[in-house]
Amino acid sequence: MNCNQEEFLICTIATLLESSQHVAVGMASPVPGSAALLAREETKGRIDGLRLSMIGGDANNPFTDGGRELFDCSGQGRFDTFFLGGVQIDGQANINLVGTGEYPAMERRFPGSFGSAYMYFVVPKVILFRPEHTRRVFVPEVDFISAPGTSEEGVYRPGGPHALVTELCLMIFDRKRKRFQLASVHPGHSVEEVLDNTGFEFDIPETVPETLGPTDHRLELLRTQISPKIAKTYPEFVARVFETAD
Amino acid sequence: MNCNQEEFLICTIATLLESSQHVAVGMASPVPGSAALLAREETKGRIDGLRLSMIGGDANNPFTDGGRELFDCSGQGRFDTFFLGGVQIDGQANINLVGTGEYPAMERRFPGSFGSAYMYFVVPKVILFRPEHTRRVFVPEVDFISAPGTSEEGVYRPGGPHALVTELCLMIFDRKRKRFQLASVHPGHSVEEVLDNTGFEFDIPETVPETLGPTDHRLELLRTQISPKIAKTYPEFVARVFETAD
Amino acid sequence: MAIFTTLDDLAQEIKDGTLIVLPPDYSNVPIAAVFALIRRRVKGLHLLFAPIGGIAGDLLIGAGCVKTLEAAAITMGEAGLAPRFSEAVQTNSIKIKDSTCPAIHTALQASEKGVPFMPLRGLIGSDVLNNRPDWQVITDPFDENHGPIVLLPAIQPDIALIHTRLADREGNVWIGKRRELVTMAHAAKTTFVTVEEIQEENLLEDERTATGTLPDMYIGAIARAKKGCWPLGLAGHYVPDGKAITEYVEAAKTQAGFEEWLEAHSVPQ
Amino acid sequence: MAIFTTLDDLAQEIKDGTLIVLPPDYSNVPIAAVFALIRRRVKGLHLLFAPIGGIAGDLLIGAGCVKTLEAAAITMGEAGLAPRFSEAVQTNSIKIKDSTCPAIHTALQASEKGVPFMPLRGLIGSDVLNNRPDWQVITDPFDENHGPIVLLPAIQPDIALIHTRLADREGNVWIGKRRELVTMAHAAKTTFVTVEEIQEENLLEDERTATGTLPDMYIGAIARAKKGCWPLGLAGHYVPDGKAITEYVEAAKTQAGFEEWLEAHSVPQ
Repeated sequence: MNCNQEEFLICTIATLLESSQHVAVGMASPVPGSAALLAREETKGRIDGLRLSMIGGDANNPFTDGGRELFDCSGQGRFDTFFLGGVQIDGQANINLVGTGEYPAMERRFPGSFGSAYMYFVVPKVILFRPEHTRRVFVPEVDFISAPGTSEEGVYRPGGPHALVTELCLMIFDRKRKRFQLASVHPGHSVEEVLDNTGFEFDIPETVPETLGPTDHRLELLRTQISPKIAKTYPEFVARVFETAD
Repeated sequence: MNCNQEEFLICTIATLLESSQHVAVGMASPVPGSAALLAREETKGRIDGLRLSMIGGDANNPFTDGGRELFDCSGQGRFDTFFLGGVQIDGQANINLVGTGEYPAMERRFPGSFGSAYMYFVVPKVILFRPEHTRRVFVPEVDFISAPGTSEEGVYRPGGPHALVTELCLMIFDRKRKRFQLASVHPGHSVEEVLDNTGFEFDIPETVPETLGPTDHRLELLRTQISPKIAKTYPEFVARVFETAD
Repeated sequence: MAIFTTLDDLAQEIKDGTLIVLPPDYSNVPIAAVFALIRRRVKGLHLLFAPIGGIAGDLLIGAGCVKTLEAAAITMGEAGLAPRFSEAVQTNSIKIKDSTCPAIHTALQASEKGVPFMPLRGLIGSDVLNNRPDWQVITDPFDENHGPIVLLPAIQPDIALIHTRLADREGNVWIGKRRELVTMAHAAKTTFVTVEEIQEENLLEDERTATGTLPDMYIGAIARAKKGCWPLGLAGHYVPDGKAITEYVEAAKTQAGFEEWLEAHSVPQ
Repeated sequence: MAIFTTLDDLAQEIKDGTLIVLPPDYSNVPIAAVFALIRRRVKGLHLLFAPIGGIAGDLLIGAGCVKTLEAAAITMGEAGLAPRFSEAVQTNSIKIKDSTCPAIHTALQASEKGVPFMPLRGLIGSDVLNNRPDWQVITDPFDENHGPIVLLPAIQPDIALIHTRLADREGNVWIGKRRELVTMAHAAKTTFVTVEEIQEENLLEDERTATGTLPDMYIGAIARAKKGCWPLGLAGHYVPDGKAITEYVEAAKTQAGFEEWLEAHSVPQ
């Protein structure tokens, strides 16, 4: 079955959630949200089935104690998986959500760090999701560290980066070596293309597999079961991405 | 008009509340609660009229954020007046709510310190209320300091003891001198009786007035307007104390 | 991820030595679950009240279930002193960690937030502080005058144990405006709940009920217990049984009287 | 002790230089009051978002009302970047205190509790921390390994400014499950509220509504403002006006376009 880029990325992320127990999804995250809903659907009925808490909208939002509850729960260790992005991301998995140029009067200012400076430290498995794979995004060194990828010994840090998903590839982060390793390249793209468009150094194993595309069953599940659920929180996203499902 | 001891004490405390803006009343405090309701009734309609927040029961209980809200409000400085008691009280206004004898395996164990170790520090005007006026209660030195009457310089302490009301007298506490001064003796009692029954030293001015008894108007207000209100929280107390009102 | 079970099976899941937090007497005290714990002869509990205890504490102490007790006070209210508690302290047969109401709220909030400690004003110069080697006094780094301030370590209970009127089939639990139950549940590793009723409709789906609902994320087990607070009351549902409480206080003045009272009341339901 | 007043009189009570806290875009943002503040030409505001801002911040910045801004982010969501905010930061015309969501929640909780600071995990090694000289790193006195931890000073806003659906004649305010509004109100010296409706029945007298009610103790002033969140939404009542927000973002790309848009929309009501 053919699928579009968003569907492919949703399924790629869903695969990364297979061992997750409780996934939290922040604001403005339709692709990670869809992936988590899909992974939950696939583990439904199992005792260790995936649990999902989404802020932003009322659907799948279990919080009743105000804006701090997501962060408090994270501090309590109730989630094992969260998603972050970045205006810039570097090879140490430092992320920048604030802007480019010299802080504070930056050349280009973006919204700000949101909860990253906390969530990146306390949620065990953080998946970085940034579709645009260019040297503008993947830089040698970020201009502003909203949240560092790694910490010195002695700093309380049960959490941190696990993987990076882009429009070209999947990378896995090695926390001990403080480096990304290319895990797979999406169909239609090459290791060379990834190298050309990445501004930081990363490890490349001898053989790099192609990222597995979604099975027909998974795509159908996504289009028929998941799209109406994600539409409760992101109607415009669903209208744009899942038009093929009509 | 004749009045019983509780009515007299309620009115004595109400007089102490005349400059209060916001009185908080804790659990199991029917006399202070009645006094605060009375003082509120007497300032009703005035812009600077007394405000009252009572925990224990739903009446006059404005709290909707759980057990910590009373203490949080106190920390924020929203109340200016609170009440405390004591199994023992000494001449430095240290109070003991825990027990007598050597801690922890005391000779006689009482419930515990409740919120005193905090409220005594942060609420500007704390009125100590302990009807039993004996050397068993008013001791040279308490066996356990649930909350100290005064603090060393440098300790954050906007609050502390203002007055002590007993079945015999009213004393005012001088925070600088760290001593009580006898302010008035209730009708039918004498300075000698107070001296005989107080285990700590305190100052006695040259002339000690008699505590003013309630006016007829105030007593009537208490029996007709206040008793039904206090009955919502303390029905047994009202049945016992205000039987004369029937 | 709440499991629906029976009262006695719920009690079986509370192991010896567990750190349990219980609510204050005016609010949702799970006495039926306390009876079930006594029936299963639980031992060595670390019992924390948030922040004041009453008959629940006295029962567990009298039945020999408690090793350590932390509370701002244990009181039977109008009925007088708590007899089994007083005797246990006087004879040094339990370890008592005397606290003060806001210190317990604060230590639970620290656990709720996942921080190792929180500061609290007051306390300095009290024997409450002097007998708590686990509390620390530091120089307030934000105070120009370098004054002292107390830091309280977080308390993370293993289990928050509460009774409420209502749960739904998803495991969401109605707590109304008794929000100390929210703090307790957030602070604890998991929360066990006894309820009067279980309804089909999801409590989170109506904003009026969602506001007073503890989501199932925090809930480990739910069991039905009709009149589960007796002899205490459940606000808006039934009032405390003052006569039974007074009789208890009278009977429990001796250990023999306590055990007689217990045998008459702690029957399986 | 709430005073009932008009929208413009309420805005008059907010003095130049006030530290105001506003709620996040998804919840009860008092845009009608923001327009009233702009009409009265308020200056030098210290604007805090709890924790993320949107059009409310962009409007006040564009109108020259803001001296200092503290937020975890300013975003127009799907509509793109906040144009007046971005330009003001890029030209250094406002002072920006970049923060992160839980740090703002925590600093407000510290004020709510009346403590000078609260600790928070994370942050260490970030440029958020490196640019906040008001935050302190200490050695965690409870950590056996002597690791570092950040202490955040309390933030006490002068005024929390919110919009809600409903208040009652006593000055109690319905907030439902938007409990960040509770933290804001508790943390601030006083709270100013605009409402869609005022009802006669006391919200505290029914437990179902009491649970989601902010008591009048915290409220300083209440004014009616129909559709007071427009062009944002009020959950359960009206949805955001996406078209108007998109038009705003387009217009406000230049200061002239912003002023034109403002003149067309910031009319007295």
